[in-house]
Amino acid sequence: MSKRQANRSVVIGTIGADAHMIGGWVLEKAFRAAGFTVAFLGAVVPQQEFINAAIEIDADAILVSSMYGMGVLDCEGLRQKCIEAGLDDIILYAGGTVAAPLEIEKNWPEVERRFEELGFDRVFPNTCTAEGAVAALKADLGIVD
Amino acid sequence: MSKRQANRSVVIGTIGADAHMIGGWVLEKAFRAAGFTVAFLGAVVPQQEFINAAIEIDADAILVSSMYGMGVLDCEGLRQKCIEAGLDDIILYAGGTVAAPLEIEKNWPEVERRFEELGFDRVFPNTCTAEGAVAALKADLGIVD
Amino acid sequence: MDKQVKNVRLSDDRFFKIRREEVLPQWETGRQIEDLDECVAAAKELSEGKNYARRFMEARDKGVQLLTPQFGRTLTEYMIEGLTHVETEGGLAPDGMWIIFSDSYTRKLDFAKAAAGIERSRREGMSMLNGWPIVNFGVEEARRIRRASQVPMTLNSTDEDGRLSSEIALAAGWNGANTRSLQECISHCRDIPLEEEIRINQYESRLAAIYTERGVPICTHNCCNCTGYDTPGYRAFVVVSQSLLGAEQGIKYMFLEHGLNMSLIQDVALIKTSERLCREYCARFGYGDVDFFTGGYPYLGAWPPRLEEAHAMIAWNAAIAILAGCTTAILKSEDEAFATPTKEGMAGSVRLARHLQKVAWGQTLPDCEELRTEEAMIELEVRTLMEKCLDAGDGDMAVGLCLGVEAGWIDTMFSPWRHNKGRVLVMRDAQGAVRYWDPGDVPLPREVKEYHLEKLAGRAKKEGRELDFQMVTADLQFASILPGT
Amino acid sequence: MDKQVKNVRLSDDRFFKIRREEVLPQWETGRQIEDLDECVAAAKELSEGKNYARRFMEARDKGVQLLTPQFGRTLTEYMIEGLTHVETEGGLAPDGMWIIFSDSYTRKLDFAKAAAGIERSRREGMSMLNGWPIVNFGVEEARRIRRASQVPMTLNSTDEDGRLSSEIALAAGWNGANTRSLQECISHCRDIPLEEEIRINQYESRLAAIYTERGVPICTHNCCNCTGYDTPGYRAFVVVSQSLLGAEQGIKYMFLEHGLNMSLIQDVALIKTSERLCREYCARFGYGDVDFFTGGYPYLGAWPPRLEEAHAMIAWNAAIAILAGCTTAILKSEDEAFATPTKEGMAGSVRLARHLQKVAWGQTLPDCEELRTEEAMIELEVRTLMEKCLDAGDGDMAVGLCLGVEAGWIDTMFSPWRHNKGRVLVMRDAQGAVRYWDPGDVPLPREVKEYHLEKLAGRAKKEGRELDFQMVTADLQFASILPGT
Ligand code: B12
Ligand code: B12
Repeated sequence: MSKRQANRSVVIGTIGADAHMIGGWVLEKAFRAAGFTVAFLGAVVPQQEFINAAIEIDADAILVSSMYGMGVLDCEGLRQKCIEAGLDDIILYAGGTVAAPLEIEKNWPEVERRFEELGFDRVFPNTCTAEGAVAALKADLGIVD
Repeated sequence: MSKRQANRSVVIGTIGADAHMIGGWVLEKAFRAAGFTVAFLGAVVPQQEFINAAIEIDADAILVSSMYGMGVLDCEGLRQKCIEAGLDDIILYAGGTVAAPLEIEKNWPEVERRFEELGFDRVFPNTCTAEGAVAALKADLGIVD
Repeated sequence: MDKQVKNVRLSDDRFFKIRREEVLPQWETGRQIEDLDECVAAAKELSEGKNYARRFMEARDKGVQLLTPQFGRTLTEYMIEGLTHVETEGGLAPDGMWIIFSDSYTRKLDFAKAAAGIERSRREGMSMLNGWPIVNFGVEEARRIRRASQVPMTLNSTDEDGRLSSEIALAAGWNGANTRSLQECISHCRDIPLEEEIRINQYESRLAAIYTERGVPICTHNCCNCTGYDTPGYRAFVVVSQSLLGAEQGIKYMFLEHGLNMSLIQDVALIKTSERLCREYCARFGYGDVDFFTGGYPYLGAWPPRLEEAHAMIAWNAAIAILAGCTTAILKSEDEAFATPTKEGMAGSVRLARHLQKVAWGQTLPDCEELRTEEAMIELEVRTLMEKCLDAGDGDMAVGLCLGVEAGWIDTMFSPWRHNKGRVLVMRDAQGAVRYWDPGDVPLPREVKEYHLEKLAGRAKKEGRELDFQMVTADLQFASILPGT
Repeated sequence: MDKQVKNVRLSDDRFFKIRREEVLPQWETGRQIEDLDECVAAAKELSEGKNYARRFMEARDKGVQLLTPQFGRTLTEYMIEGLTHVETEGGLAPDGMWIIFSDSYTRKLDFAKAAAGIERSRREGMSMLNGWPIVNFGVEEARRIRRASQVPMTLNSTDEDGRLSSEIALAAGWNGANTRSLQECISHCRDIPLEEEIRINQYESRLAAIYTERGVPICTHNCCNCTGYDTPGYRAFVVVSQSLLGAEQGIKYMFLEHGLNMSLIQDVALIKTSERLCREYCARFGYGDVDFFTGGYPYLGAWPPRLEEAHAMIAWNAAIAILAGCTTAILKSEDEAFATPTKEGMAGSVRLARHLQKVAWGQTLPDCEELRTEEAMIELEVRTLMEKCLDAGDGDMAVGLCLGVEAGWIDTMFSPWRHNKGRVLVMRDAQGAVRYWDPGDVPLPREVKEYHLEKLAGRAKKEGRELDFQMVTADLQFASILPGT
C-alpha cells in the first residue's frame, strides 16, 4: 500500500474537542515498544497539529483517536489538508468510538464506508487492541521483523 | 357460561408430581376472602383427588395449578374424568408455568389452544394475581357482589 | 423412641442387598450397572480431570470462585447441545461445573410417564419434560453426556428417592450425589415418613462413600432450599443435621448448598454459620475428616418476568455468593419466571456472573457487628434444635430429627409435606431479613425470638402500620411483580 | 502567591457585569435570558414539584434511594421521546431524576460546529452530536423539554466554561449546575490555567446561589470523575476542595458525585469520607448551612461490549451506591462501550437498578475495621492536601489549589490537561482497590504511602510476579475485555 520507504514513525492523538486520551496513551506505549518513533499529541488536538507533527517527524502514518462520538464530523477534511501539506501518501487510521449514534456504531460496514469516503485507510472499533493496531500498521507498511 | 346455580365453591391444588404449593396457598386465601368455600388440596395431587373433592363440596370450579412445566401432560384426561364423574359443567381453570419449553410458554395463544383442546375453560400465566383469578371466576359464574 | 431408623452406617451386606433387590430393579436400565467395579472404573476414567470434589479443592486452593449453571432438557441431543453452548459461548469452562436436572417424573420414579414424555418430546420437537430423564436413558447415554462436557457434573434429581438416578450418574462419571433427608421431604414430598426418607438416603450417601473409598471422590450436595421461604436458622439446622447423617455413611466431601433469601448480611451469616457448625458437629461425632465447600443457591421465590429485572436478581444473588466467599455461585437464568432454562439464558447468566466476579475482585463482606449478631442468632437457633434432637434421640440424630418433626418443634412454612406442621409464620423485616413472626412450636431461645420480633417491629414502624397477614402474602411476590403492574 | 483569583464571593456588580459582557454574548440565544427576574420566575413555575434539591431532601427523609439515568441526543424531538420512554417504560418516575448531556462542541463553546451538527443530524435522521446542544436551541426549547419530563433535571455540560449552558438550563427550570474547577481541568481541558477555570466557575456557582436566594433551590454537582482512574484520596480531595469554592459563592445544596472505581469497600469509604470532610471543612470556614447529597457515578473506565457483561457492571456499580447509602445511583447503560446511550438502553438500566434496590431492601455496608482503615487512609491524604493548600494559599483554597497543581503536589494520571504533571502511577491491588504505585510529588503521609505499597505487594505476591508497567496498562482494560478474546 505505502509507496514510500517506511520510517517507523507515527503521530498519535485524539482529534477535535475530544478529551479522551487513555486509548492514545496505550497506543503510544505499544508503538514505542514496537520500535516506532511516536509523536504523541494527547487529546483535544486540532487537525493542523496532526499535520505539523507528521511533517516534523516525517511520519508514515497518522493515528487519529476519536472516542466521544463525533469522529465522523471531526475527521472531515483531514485527508485534503494532508495533501495540501504534501503528505500525499501518508497513511490515515481512525479508531475508537467514532460515531455517536448506535445505529452507525453497530453497523460497522457503514462506519468503514464513511471513513473510506473521508480518505482514511482504515478505521478500528474500540475492541481493537494496541497490539492489533501495531500489527495492522506494520502490515500496511510492509514491515516484517 | 355456567349453566348451574353458582355455589361459591372451588377446589384448588397442584396437579401431578408437582410439589409447588405457594401459588395455590395464595389462591386459597384470596378465594376464602372473597367468600368462597375452598377445598385446598396442597401439592402433588392426582386427578382423581380433584374430582373427589369437587363432588364433596359440590364445587363450581376446579383450579388446577401446575408450576413445574408438565401441566400440558398432567392435565390430559381431567375433563373426561369430570364428565365420567357427572361433573359435566364444572369449570376447569389451569394456571402457573404450565409448559416446560420456553417456546410454548412465550407463545401464549399456543398455550391457550392446547388447554382449550384439553377441555379447560381458561388458562392463566403466572403473572396472574390471585385477585385476578377471583375476578375471572366470579365473572364466569355470573357472580356480581 | 421406637424409630426403626438409626444414624448408623449401612453394612456392605445390607447395602448390596438393597442395591440388588430394591434399587436396580426400579427400572430396566438398572441392569446396565450391576457390576459396581466396572462402574467405578468407568467413572474414574470418565471424570479424570473433571472430578467434582477435586475441582472444588483446587479452586479453593487457588482462590478462584467457580460458577455452577443448571440445565436439563428431555433429549440427550438437547443436553449435549446445551452444555456445549454454555461451556463455550457462555465461557463456563474451565472455572465451572454443572448441575444437571432430571425431570420430575423421574424424581417420583414414574419412569413410564418419563418414557411418554420422551416420546412426546420427539414428536413435538421440543423438550416436554422439565429435565433429563436419566433413568430412562441409562448409563451409556449419561456417559455420552459426560464425555461431551469439559467440566465436572452433578445431578439434581432431588425428591424422595434418587438412588437409581444417582447410581447411574455416578457410574457415568458425574461425581455428585445428595445428602438429603429433611430437605427433600420439605421441598418435594407429600406422604413419605421421614424415617423412610432417611433410610433411602442412607443408601445414596453410602453409595457416594463407596465410590470415594474406591478412588473416585464424590462430593454430595447437602442442601437447604427447603420451601424457598425458610428462616436462616431453619436452613442452617437442616444442613447441619444432614451433615451428621451423611458423614456417618462415610461421605468425605460435602457441598453445602444454601438457598439464599437475598438478604445480604443474613445470607452471609447463614453460609458462614452453617459451615462452621457442620465442621463442629461432625468433629464432635468423630467425623473429623469431612471437607466442606459452600455455594449460594439463587433465591427460591417468585422471579420477575423480564430480562433486566431477572439480570438484577442474577447479579444480586451472585454478589451475595461472592461476598460470602462461597466456593461456587449457582446460577438461575433470565428464563426463571417462565420455563426451564434455555441454553442461551444460562450462557447469559454465566457471562453476567463471571463479569461480576471479575469486577468484584474477590472482595468479601468483612467481619462486623451486624454480621456477628446474625451469626449468633442463627447459631443459637441451630444449637438449640440440634441439642434437642440429640437429646430426644439419645444421641442419635436420625431419631431426633424424626421426633422433632413429629412433635412440630422442627417446623417451617409452605411445605407440601403433610408431616410438617406448618405452624410457623415467617415474614421479612425492614431490611429484608427473614424472621419468625410466629415461631409456632419451634423452641426458639427467648433471645432469638425477641430479636426476630424486634426486627419485625422495625418494619411495622417503617411502614407505619401493624404487621398483618397481607404482608406475609405480599412478601411472597415482592421480587416478581414488575413496577406499574 | 501572585494569583489573581481568590476564594471570595463575587459581588453582584461584578456578577452582572460578567453576565452582560462575557456570558450572554457568547451566542445569540443569550439574549433570550437577559431578564434574570423573568428567568427565575419561569424556573420556579416550571420546576414546581420537580425541584432537584427538594427532591433530594424528600428522598433522604423518606429513606428512598433515587435513580439518575443520563441522556443526550441532538434534536429536541429525540430528547422528549427519550425522556418519556425512560420515565414510563423504564419506570423512572417518580423516584428518579435526569442528568442531561450537552454535546462536546457546546461544552467547548464551539456553537458553530454544534449548529452544523444539528443540521447534519436533521439531514441524516440520526443524532450526530453526543448530546443536546442547549445553547444553540436556547431557553424555550429547554423549557419544552422541562415540561415534557415528570422528574427533576440537571445539565451535564462539563468542560471549561459551562456558564451560558447553565444560565439557559436554570432559566428553563432545570435545577442543577456545577461546582467545578480542578475536576473540569483534569477531565476535559487542555490549556486553560486553573486560575481562569476557577474564575469562570465562581460565576456559575454564584448564579446557582442567586437562583437559590430567589426561591428556586439549585443543587450543584461537585464531582470527582476526573480521569476515571484516580485514587480515592485524590477524588475526595477534589470534592472537598471544590466544596469550599462553591460554598463561598453561596451554594446551599451540593450533590457529591463520586466516580466509582468498582472497589466496594474503597468506594464506600470514598463516599463516606468525602461527605464527612465536606461538612467539616465547610463548617470550619463558616459555611455551616450547606446540605450535601451523595451519588455514585458508574465506573469511568473501559466498559465491556456485550449485554450481560454490561449488565453486570450496571448492577455492581448500583450495588456499591446502594451499599454506600447514596441519595441516588447514577446510571450508565448497556450501550456504554459503543456510543451515546439509547433510550432503550437507559430504560433497561433503570429497570435493572430499580429491581436491585428492591431486592437489596436498603441494606448498607455495615461499619467495620476494613472500612475504617480505608476511610482513615483517604482522610489522611485529603487532610494533608487540604492543609497544604490552605497553608500555601494563606488560608485561601483557590490560591492553594493553583499553587499545588503548579508545584505538582496535586497530581493524577492520564489527564489531557497540560498543567497536570502526571507523575503519579496508579495501579490496582489484589482486591481491586486503586493504589499509588508511585505517588510522584504528592505529599502522601508516610503511613498512607506504606499502606498503598503494602497492598500492592499483596498483589505481586498473589500473582507471583513483580509489579510492572504492564499491570498498569492491563488494569485500564480489565473490565472491558471479554473472556476468550
Ligand atoms: C474513560 C472515559 C472518559 C474519561 C476520559 C479520561 C481520559 N483522560 O481519557 C472522562 C471521564 C474524562 C470522559 C469524558 C467524556 N466522555 Co467518555 N468515556 C470513557 C470510557 C468509559 C472509557 C474510554 C477509555 O479510556 N477506554 C480505555 C482505553 C484504553 O480504550 P480506548 O480508548 O477504547 O482505546 C483503545 C482502542 O479503542 C484503540 N484505539 C483508540 N483510538 C484508536 C485510534 C486508532 C487509529 C487505532 C488503530 C486504535 C485506537 O486502542 C486502544 C487500546 O486498546 C468510554 C466508554 C467505554 N469505551 O467504555 C466513554 C465514552 C468514550 N465517553 C463518552 C462521552 C460522550 C464523554 C463525555 C462527552 C461525557 C459524557 N457525555 O459522557 C466526556 C467527553 C468530553 C470531551 N470533551 O471529550 C462516550 C462517547 C459516545 C460516542 N462515541 O458516541 C463514551 C463511548 C461513553 C458513552 N457510551 O456514552 N470519558
Ligand atoms: C418456589 C419455587 C420452588 C419451591 C417450591 C416451594 C413450594 N412449597 O411451593 C421448590 C424449591 C421446592 C421448587 C422445586 C422445584 N422447582 Co420450582 N420454582 C419455584 C419458583 C422460584 C417460584 C414459584 C412460586 O412459589 N411463586 C410464588 C407464587 C405465589 O406464585 P405462583 O406459584 O406463580 O402462583 C401465582 C400465579 O401463578 C397464579 N396461579 C398459580 N396457579 C394457578 C392456577 C390457577 C387456576 C389460577 C387461576 C392461577 C394460578 O396464582 C398465584 C398467585 O399470584 C418458580 C420460578 C418462578 N416462578 O419464579 C420455580 C419453578 C416453578 N420451578 C421449576 C422446577 C423445574 C422445579 C423443580 C423440578 C426443580 C428444578 N429443576 O428447578 C422442583 C420441582 C419438584 C416437583 N416435584 O415439583 C420450574 C418449572 C419449569 C417449567 N415450568 O418449565 C420453575 C418455573 C423455575 C424454572 N424456570 O426452572 N421450586
